[in-house]
Amino acid sequence: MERSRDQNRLIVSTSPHIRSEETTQHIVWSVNLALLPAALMGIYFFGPMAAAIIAVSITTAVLCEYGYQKALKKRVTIDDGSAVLTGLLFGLTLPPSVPLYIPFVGSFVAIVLAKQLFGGLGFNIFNPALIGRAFVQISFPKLMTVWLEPTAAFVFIDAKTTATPLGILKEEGLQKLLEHSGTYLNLYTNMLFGHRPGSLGETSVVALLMGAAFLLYRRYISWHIPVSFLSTAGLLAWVFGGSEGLFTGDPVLHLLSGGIILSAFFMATDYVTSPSIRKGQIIFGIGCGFLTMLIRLKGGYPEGVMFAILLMNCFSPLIDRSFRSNVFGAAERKGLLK
Amino acid sequence: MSDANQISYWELIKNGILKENTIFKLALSLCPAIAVTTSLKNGFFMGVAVVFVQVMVNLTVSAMRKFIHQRIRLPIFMLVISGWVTVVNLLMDAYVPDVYKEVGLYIQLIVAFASILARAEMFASKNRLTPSLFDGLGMGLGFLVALVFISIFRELFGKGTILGVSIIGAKPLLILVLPAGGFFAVGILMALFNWLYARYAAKPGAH
Amino acid sequence: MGAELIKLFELIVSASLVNNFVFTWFLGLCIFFGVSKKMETAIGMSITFTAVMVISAAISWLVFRFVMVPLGIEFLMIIVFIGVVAGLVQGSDTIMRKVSPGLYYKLGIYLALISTNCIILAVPLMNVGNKYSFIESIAFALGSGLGFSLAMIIMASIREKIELADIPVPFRGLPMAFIIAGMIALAFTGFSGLITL
Amino acid sequence: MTGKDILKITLNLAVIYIAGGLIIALVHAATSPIRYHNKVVAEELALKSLVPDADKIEKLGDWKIHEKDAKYFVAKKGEATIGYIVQSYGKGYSSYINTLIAVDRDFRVKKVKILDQKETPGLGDEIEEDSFTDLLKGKDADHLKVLKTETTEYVQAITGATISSRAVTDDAVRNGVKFIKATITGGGAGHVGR
Repeated sequence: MERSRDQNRLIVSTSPHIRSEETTQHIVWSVNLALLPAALMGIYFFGPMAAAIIAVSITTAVLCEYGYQKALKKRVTIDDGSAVLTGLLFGLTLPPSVPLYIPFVGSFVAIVLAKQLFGGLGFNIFNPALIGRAFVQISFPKLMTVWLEPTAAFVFIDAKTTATPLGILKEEGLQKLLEHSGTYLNLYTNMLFGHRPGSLGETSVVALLMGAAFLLYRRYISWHIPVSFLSTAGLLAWVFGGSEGLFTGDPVLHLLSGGIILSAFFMATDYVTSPSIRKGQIIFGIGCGFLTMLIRLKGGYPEGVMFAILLMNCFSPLIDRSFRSNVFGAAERKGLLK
Repeated sequence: MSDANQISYWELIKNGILKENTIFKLALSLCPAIAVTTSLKNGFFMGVAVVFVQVMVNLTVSAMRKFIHQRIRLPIFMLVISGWVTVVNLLMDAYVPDVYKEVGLYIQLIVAFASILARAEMFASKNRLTPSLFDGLGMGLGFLVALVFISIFRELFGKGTILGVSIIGAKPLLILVLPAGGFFAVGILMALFNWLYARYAAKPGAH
Repeated sequence: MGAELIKLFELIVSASLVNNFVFTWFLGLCIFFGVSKKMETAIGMSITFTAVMVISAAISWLVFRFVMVPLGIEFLMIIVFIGVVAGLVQGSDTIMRKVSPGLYYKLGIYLALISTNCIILAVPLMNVGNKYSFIESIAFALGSGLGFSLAMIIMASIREKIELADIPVPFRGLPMAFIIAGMIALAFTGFSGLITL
Repeated sequence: MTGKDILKITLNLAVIYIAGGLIIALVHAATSPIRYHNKVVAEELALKSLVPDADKIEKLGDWKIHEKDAKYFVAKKGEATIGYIVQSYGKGYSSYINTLIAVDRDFRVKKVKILDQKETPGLGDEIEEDSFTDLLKGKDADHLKVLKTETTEYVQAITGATISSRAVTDDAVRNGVKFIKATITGGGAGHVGR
């Protein structure tokens, strides 16, 4: 149990390229800050319940991390901001109408099962927030498919329930979606600013892009994963996403809808659960984009981003491994020829 | 193991349930541990089928231990096992058709349980009838107990019921009766077993 | 013809991803957990497994269709199929040792593990249950084998990565492997609904 | 290997095969009527539960939908035909949904029973529940249509499970009802299944 922590730190050579404790802490808090505009927009559109969901989610995450580390007599690391980030990210992926035990259960699973059991920050294989999200998605499928019409007022209102743009696109087609918002221009502007039903932190593309630009500018995240992710998804949406044959899809619509922007910049770029080598990151991004569109266009779920990133998380150690040892499986081949 | 005469029958059973628990300690025969444990009823009948096969195989092998030629011992064991599995398969299909409909495939796959072949080879082929009976019973019960624990956990927290009777009145965590939750449940219960075992059973003097 | 090919392709994708043997059928778990500690063994096992699965599915199908059905002894399929698998393993063991000692040296140890593995036996049983044709049976076996290989390789790469992680003592080893498998299964849920068979 | 060994091995195998064969044959013989009975009884019960007031249900023939084999039956009370039962499949989210549909003599749905489905647990699998299948009661082929809005004239979709609702209503049940209507009234085998 009491394996020396310094020894462990030396071994963490794969994913988190942590130069010193301070910089990690700094980066994580900056990511939290970068998510703030999107969170505020979510609260603006979906009312104070959204704030309550985010608050419960963050509090649970921090308390779980604290409790776990106390119980196992480890050093408490809640000040590094990673628990806050997990809670915040998880909260932002929830529909704005969920009862408050859902952020509680999800944050608990994210921190305890997906992060701390693996040995804490730096060792987890899967993005904790997404594991939490997938866990509640499958446990409470009914509650997780209720979406609210945005009210845009910071007030308590019994908002109407409705379907998300992706849901409408999947079940009824583009025509129906246009009927909802009138013109293309209206549709795009609404989607851009976040005036659409969806998870509470994913709707406002503008706010998310502001945060992402800040992180890119400070070089806290690199462009490789988001760019390869989004361009693959856009390309596939254009080629296969249309109802009138190949090359009739609407890539812009697909990129603006669902949680793809939030995920591409803030989740797929997670240092710990994505490959550490540039080439690997590009493959990771392409994989995410491909799987997202595969699930959106052909799969059972309207939105595929969450599963796509989790699936690529599975492959991330494999990608890293294959770039590290030049030719993958070289050892085997030598053995076979003997 | 061959000095089984000195071991009491109770010890043999305890060995199967705790020290060499097929699922939690030896980590064998894991497939049904997840596949059929979505409800207590399925888990229980699967366990019973395994107890039956393990006991009958042990008895058959023990009875024939002096008669079987060493060279073809393993194929003979396999034949004996698959024979008894066929029997239990037919019986379950006839008498508990609703369970069989859901767990039938896994009943048939008892044939491939390494643990059954292992007990036949390691114990029954070297011991007299009665110890073999109790060894089979212990190993089978260990499997049954593990399955019952896992299925109670999953049915109660996944469906809110026990044996189909509503206890909680809601479906608390649907994931537990789904594939992913099955892995989580077994992993957590296994860790719990390890923890309790290390704390109580493994201490010197506890025996 | 095109529709036939698409059906076969769907069968392979379904057996390998949507209804992955490990993550939705829970078959082959002993091997999956036992052999996925090192990448090299995982790869060796995957190759051997897929090959044996396809061949045994083909032989079992022929035996079932042309021997057991005419004789009306379908209820003996467990005994017959395990015989087919055991015979095949024994046969390939002997042939491999003679023809390619190098390959035998590399893969031979896995062969011994195969005859008592449920996944090999499950494929012919499921082929019978689903009334697949000969070609479909082979496609199903191939898809299953590929899915199993994928699962093994992913698992091995993850386990190598967390080898030195500070995991709580009761969870070390197998329990943690189960938790990871659960998370992979969670990710694989995303494939559900991809193909309706 | 000596001759004695060979003799022993042969003897081993002979004993095992004879004893094993005997036991399995006995069990097979003893259980096969029960197993057969179980299957027949299960099917009869399912049919019976659909038209409880019928005292005789006879198979009329087979048909195909989604390349799957399905059957259809006539339900009689005494000599009078009181309705029909048709088995049908609908293409759902992740499975073909196997349904039994009972219709009256005007080909309106009396009752629908889902025999087998693998839809999303907790969401699509609600099609199995009475709260959904009851919505189909009394509808004819023209009104077997899923709407997402509130409706009693048509069938209201299960929240979050429109595809599964449609697979049952618009695909399995509607095609089944159309087929049985065409077959009975047209006399021939109207083929509406895709």
